[in-house]
Formats: sequence, C-alpha cells, structure tokens
Amino acid sequence: MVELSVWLYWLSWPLLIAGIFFFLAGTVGLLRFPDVYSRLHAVTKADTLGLGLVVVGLSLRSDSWYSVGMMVLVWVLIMASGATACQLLARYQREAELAARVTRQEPPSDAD
Amino acid sequence: MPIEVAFDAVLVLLLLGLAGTALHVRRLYTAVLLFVIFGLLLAITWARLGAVDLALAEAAIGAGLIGVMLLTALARSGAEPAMRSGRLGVAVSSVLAVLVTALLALAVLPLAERTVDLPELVSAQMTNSGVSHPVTAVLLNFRGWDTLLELVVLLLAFLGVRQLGPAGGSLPAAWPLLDAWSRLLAPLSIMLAGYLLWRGSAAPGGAFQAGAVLAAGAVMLHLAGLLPRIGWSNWQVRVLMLAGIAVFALVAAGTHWLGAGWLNYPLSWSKALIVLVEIAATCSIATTLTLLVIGEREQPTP
Amino acid sequence: MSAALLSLLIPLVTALLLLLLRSRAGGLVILANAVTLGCAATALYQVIGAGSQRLDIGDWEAPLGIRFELGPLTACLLVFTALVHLLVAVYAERSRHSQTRDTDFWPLSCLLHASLGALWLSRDLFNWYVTLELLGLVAVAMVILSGRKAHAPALRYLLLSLAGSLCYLLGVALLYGQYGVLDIHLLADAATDDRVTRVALLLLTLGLMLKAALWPLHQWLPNAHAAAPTAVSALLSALVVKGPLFILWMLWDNIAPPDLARQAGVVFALAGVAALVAGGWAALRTPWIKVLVAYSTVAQLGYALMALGLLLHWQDPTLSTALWLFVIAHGLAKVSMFLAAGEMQGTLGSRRVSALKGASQTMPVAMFAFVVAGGSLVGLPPSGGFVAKWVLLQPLLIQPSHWPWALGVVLGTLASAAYVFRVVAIAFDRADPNRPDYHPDVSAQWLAMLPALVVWAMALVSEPAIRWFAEVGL
Amino acid sequence: MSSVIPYLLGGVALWVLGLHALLLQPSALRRIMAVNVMGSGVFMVMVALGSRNSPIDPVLQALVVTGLVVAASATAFALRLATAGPYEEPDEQDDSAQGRP
Repeated sequence: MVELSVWLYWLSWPLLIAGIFFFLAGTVGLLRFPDVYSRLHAVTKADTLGLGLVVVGLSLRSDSWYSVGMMVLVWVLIMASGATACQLLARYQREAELAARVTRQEPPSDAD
Repeated sequence: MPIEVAFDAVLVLLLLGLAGTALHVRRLYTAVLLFVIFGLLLAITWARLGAVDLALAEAAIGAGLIGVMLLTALARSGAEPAMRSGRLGVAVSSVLAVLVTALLALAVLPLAERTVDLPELVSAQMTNSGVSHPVTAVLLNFRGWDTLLELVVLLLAFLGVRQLGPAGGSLPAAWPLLDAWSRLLAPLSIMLAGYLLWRGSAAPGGAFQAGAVLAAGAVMLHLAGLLPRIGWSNWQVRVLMLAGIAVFALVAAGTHWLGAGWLNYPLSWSKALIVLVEIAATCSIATTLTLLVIGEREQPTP
Repeated sequence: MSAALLSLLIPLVTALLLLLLRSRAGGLVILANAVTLGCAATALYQVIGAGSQRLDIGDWEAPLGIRFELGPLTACLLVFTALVHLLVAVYAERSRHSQTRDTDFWPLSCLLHASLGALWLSRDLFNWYVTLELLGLVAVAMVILSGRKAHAPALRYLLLSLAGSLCYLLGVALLYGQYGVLDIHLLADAATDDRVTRVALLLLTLGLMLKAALWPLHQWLPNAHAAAPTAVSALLSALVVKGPLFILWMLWDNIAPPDLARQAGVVFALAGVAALVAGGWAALRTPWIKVLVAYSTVAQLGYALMALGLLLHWQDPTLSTALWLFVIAHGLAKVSMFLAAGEMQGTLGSRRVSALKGASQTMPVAMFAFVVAGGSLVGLPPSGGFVAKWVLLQPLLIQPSHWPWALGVVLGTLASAAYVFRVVAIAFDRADPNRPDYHPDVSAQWLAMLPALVVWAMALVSEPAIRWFAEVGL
Repeated sequence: MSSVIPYLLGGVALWVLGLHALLLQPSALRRIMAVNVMGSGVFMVMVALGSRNSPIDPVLQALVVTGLVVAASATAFALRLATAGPYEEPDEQDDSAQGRP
C-alpha cells in the first residue's frame, strides 16, 4: 500500500494549483473591473480563498501540527485584516463620492 | 538545482524591475506604491537567503514603517519639479551606469567562491557570550559598541525631526470597525514583541524587531484615535526614549570601572545584562519609531 | 585609555541629561566641555609618557570584536575636538547673534562631540560607517536650527551624505567578502593587490571624499555651511569634514598596496592643487560672507589632500605630520573666521561682503579676529598654518624634481591671500554713519578672537610637537 | 554556491540604479527612495556574501540589521525634512533686515 505521506503529497498539488488560480483570478479582477467596489470584492474574496487553499495544500505536506497551526493562524489574521481594510476603503470611497456629489450641488439622490 | 537558480534569477529581475519603475515612473503615487511592494519583496529575498533576523526587521521597519512614512510624506508633498536633464542627459548617464555596473560586477564575482572564517570564530566563542543565537551574540556582545552607536543614530534622527516643528495634518474620524480592530491588534502586537524579544537570545528575533512591532501597534492605535496625545513634553516619553542609550552606557561604564573592561560582561551575569540592555533598547526603539511616524501634535515647548 | 573613554562618555551623558531635563543651559555644556578637555589632556599626557594603548572592546580579540586605539594622533585630535567645542560653546552662550540660544544646539553639540570621539578612537571599518552616519545626521540636525531657509541645502547635504556612506559601505562589504576581517590593522597585514581590493578602495575613497567635501565632490558644502547658524558653521567646518579625512588617511596609509598608493598619490596631490585654486577662485567671486568662508574650507582642505597625495606618492611619513598640523591649524583658524564673520553679519544686518565696508572702524575687534585667522590660513609666519606649510615644504624643496609641487603650494597661498585681502580691502574703506539701533557686542567679538590667538600660539609649541610626531610616528 | 551570484549582481545593479536615480531625479521624495534603493543594493550584496557560509554568516547579518535601522532612521528624517518646508532654492536677493542671518 503506498505510504500515506506520498498520498498526501500528491493530494496537495491540486489544492495548491487551485489556490494559485484564485490568486490570479483576484488580480485579474483587480485590473479589469470597472469601479472601486467591485475591485475590492474581487481582491478580498479571491485572495482569501486562494490563501486558504494554499494553506490547506501546504499543511498536507507539513510534518508537524505546530506549523499547521501557525499557517492557520496566519490565514485567520490575513482574512480579518483583509476584511477590515476592504470595509475601510469602501467607506472612504463612499464618503469621497458623497462629498464630491454635494460640492456639485446635486441633492444626494438616496438617503445614506 | 537549476530550478533554484531560475527562482533566484526571477526574484532578482523582479526586484530590479520594481526598483527601476518605482524610481522613473511618471506618477509619484504609483512610484510610492511600487516602492512599498519592493520593500516587501526584499523581505522575502532575505528569507530566501536564510537571513531570518533581517527578514523580520525588513518587513517590520523597511516595508512597514517606511511605507507609512512615505505615504504621509506623499500626502503632504506639493507639486513635483519637472525632470531637469533632457533626453541626452538620461542617455549618457544610463550608459555610464551600465559601465559602472560592469566594473562592480567584475569586482564582485570572484567573491562568490571564497568563504570567510569569522563565523567559525563566532560559534567557537558562543559558549561564553551568554546567549545561544549567534546574531544576537554579535549584536549585543561581540560588537555591542555598534549597537550603542546605533541607538544614538535613532535618537539623532528624532532630534532632527523635532527641529522641524509639529507634524500637522488632522486624522479622519475613527470608525467603529477600525476602532475594534486596532483594540484587537494592539495586545497581539505587544505579545508578539515580547515573544520576539525573549526568543531573541535563542532564535531569530531581538530588540530591533520587537521595537518595530511595538511601534507598528502604537501607530495602529494612533490611526484609530485611541493613542493619548504623547510627545516630547511628557517625561515618560523622554525616559523611555533615552532608556536604551542610558542603560547601555551605564553598563559599559560599570564594566569598565568596576568590572574587567569596557563592555566586558562578567560571564555569570552576561545573559542577564544582555536581556536588560535588550529590554531598554526595545523601549527606546519603539518610542522613537512611533514618534518618528506619527509626529508630535503640540508646539514643541522649550 | 580610561581618560580617553571618559572624554567620550562625558559629552554623551551630558547630552542625555540635557534631553531628559529639557534644559538648554549653555553653562552645563561649557563645564562638560572643560572637563572633557581635561580628560583629553590627561590622555595625551599618558600617551606622551607610556606610548599608544589598545583596548579590545568586551575583551574579544580583533577579528571578532571592535578595537579602540589611543595613539599620539588620536590623543591630539581628542584634545583638538574638546578645545574647539569649548571655544564654540562659550561663544554660543555669550553672543546675541549665534541664533542657537534657546534651541536644541546644546544636546546636539554634545552628541557631535561624543560621535567624533568614537570616530577618532575606533579602528573598525563598520564602526566607522556608523560614526560617519552619526556625524552626517547630527550635522544636518544642526544646520536646520536656523529655520526654514536652511531646509533645502540641509536636505541636499543629507542625501549626498547618505549616498557617500552607502558608497563607503559597499567598499567595506567587498573588503569583508575578500578578507573576512573588519579591523584595519588585520586588513593591513592581509591586503593583497588584486582587483577586488582596488575597486573596494576606490569605492571607500569616493564615499569619504563626498562626505569630507574634498575637491571634485564639494558642491554641497558652501550652501549647507552658509545656511547654518554661526556657531554650527564653525563646528561643521572645523570638525565634521575632518572625520572622513581621518578615515581616508588611515585607509590609504595602512591598506593601500604600494604601487597603487604611488599612482593614487599623484591624483590626490593634483586634486589638492585644483581644490586650492578652484576654492580660492569661488571664494573670490561670491557676494556672501559666509559662503566665502565656506569656500575657504574647501580650498584649505586642498592642502591636506596635497599632503596626503605626496605622502602616498613618495612613501614619506613626515608628510603625515604636515597633513595633521594643517587639519588642526585650519580647524582653529576656521572657527575664529566663522565666528567673526557671523558676528559681523549679525551686527551689520546683511549677508553680503559689500556690507563689511568700513568694518575696521565700526567693528575693529571682529575684523581683527577675521584677519588674524586669515593670516594663519594664508600661512603667514609664526602662525599654526605657517608651521604646517613649513613641514609640507621641507621635502618639496630638497630634490629639484619636486619643485613643481612647490609651485602648487605657492598657487594655493596666492589664492587664499586673494580672498582674505579682498575682505580686508573692503573693511578699510571709509565707514558709513552708523544706524541708530547699532550696538555691537564687543565681548562676543573678543571670544571670536580667542581661537585665532590659540592658532598663533601653536607656533610656540611647534618645534617639540614636530620632533615628537616625527620620532613617535603617527 | 551558484545561488549567490544572481543576488551579488542584483545588489550591485540596485546600488547603481539608486545612485543613477539620485543624481538624475529632481523630486525630493524620489531621491529619498533612490537612496533607499541604494541601501537595499548594498544590503543585498552583504547578505549574498553572508549566505556563502552554510548557516548564514551571523556577523554580516548583524551588520545589515544595524545598517537597516540606520537607513530607516535617516529616511524618516529625510522624509520629514523634504515635506516640512517649501522645497525651493534659497532666496538669492539681498536682505538688509536687521538681524536676518
């Protein structure tokens, strides 16, 4: 019976490739999407998922639970900071748009 | 083997491309962004080359704090003066640059095969250096005098910035999520700094990295508006900032006049002395870097 | 050695105290400088008695740790640094026009004093990099004490100083990569003449020439030194540019392979003559007083560069005595000239040389100090400048083949005489009637005179000093 | 050992790139970035030389950590200096106001 670690080693490849694919998808989304909000969507979501897949792929290969724990902690931290940064950027963009609209003396179309 | 060389070559070309575009791209905003990315990639390069202490320091100081300072400077800088030298100037200087690179490359290449024997000497002396991590032993025991002057450099940078008056600019109103997030991160950065400081004697870490992480936490609190108005006027900040140099100079003078020689730690106390100096250095590095990044609010009273 | 360490530690502790108490008491700094002068003098006395001493910091032998060395030259430089700091601190405390009264000048000058002491004592290449960085930062921090108009020259000075340090650091990296040691004496034994050492020495020299504002790389100095407050300009010109020159001399004297040293010697000597002529010409034509005195610094460094070049070209150690007598004589004379110029500029209210019209009647003491200092720069007999020039001319006049270099010295003397007597000529015109609010500060002018008298007093001690330097060998 | 050569050449190239941009660029911010790139170039050469030994040479690593903190503090000072005052050449016209330095 083939040794367990070899199985895990081969199982990690598709996960890593999927992770890298999501990273690429996020970057393409960042470059191609029309306005700020959709770009933020693409970057935050795709990269977090990509990183998650990479973390899982690498943890299959890793030899000790300690490094697996470290990688998961890194993933959780990046997910949290990514979400906060995305909310922050969206808010400042929203306020900048509102300020720009007010200076053009248009009544704000919808109650914010 | 060829895969590694390919990876190194790609990494170096990417770094060169980033640096080149960062320095010559038209918009200043893009230049600053590319430069921050260059800093991050540099941290990965140090990790690739096995310099873990340096990767920690580069990520915290090089990419982090310098990035924040560049962006604040970008926000405050006015119009950009036009490029002075015309087409000919750029062409001539580029040719000159290529020649200089070739000359330096010819000088550097034969060094690739040689090795130096100082690392063996360091590991031989590790037993009576008081710590088990070679980099910390070199930084705080074998070449401790460099680190003391290093702390004076940091203090001088702050004194220079102090002559320029308060750093104006008001902060946008903090937002609940940012407020909560920085309250979560601050204790984490303190714990991480403590871990880095303590592990420094046995594994990568140490005063500089710990100080930088603490400074990052303080800057985060400041951006969320949670940091009280600290500045040169309250004495606690002054004591913290001068602690590193004062403790190190005290230890040096003490070992010279009472002990066996200038900065010659007695063997039984060397670990305790090194940890004491490292704690003081971390405090002064964290305070100085924080005040360098966030600047002082009020008028510098005499 | 502990006296030398004290002369390093006292300014550092004073600076920390001043910063902690946020006090700007000039008196404390004057006291600290006086005590440091005493320690430096005892260190010199010990070196005269027992010869040079070495200290391995932390008791780690050289390749591992950093080594301090207290030789005859280092002791003299420690005394010279303490003396200049004392004279400038007394002037800055007493004079109304020094613009450094209630600023951070006091802790900064103590930190400058400590970093200079660290530079003179150290014999480690990377430690020199950190002390060079200290000098650059403290100099820029002091230049911007004079307000908003000093920001542009200060930034240019800082950036070029950083570029010079990084050029120097690349040279150090190459030397370490090749030989694996950082201590200068170990490098001197291990140095061989191959391409890596030559390129490393070239990089080290370019970095140090940029930081010491030696002739082709000096453009940043006039604006930076002129924009600084008076007391700071004096410290910068007398001391800060001498640090890199000390390292340049140590490197070429110890590490350079003989035939490379011979070729480079000619280049240095020619650069020295060019510095004398170009600096003199620029000083002659500039309309601003302090820029004139700053260009005079660039010119006078030409003498030191020439002495270094001829020392390397002929492998003749007596010329290093001339080099260091020039450095000390120029330092003291330049302090007096800058203080006098700053005093006249502040009292007469204008930065232009033309405003000195009739200064010999309106401000006799300050103009007399300016001329006495100028006399030493030109090299008129019994001044320190003359003693240095005498020691430089000795080997030049012996063989007829060396006479063209003597011509270079004559050209330099002519240039420096030109810009000193330009000011003297204007000063002896008929003075305009004084403005109603004109009240000069005579005691400050006497303080500006003090360093000039010290430089002329050097002649009294010149014979034993030259014999001692020659016999002990720097 | 072959992995040292790309980084040695890359470090030298970065150093020259920084020096070239420092001498050419007029804008203060770019010149400060150029000095940082020069510093990174020197550090890359030093770390590459250090990585020739199997566990990286601790002395070189300590030197580069020290150099990095020196470069960072000098950059912080330069950035504040560049954006503090108006960055134009000092005024050349005569100023006979009393006490003007």
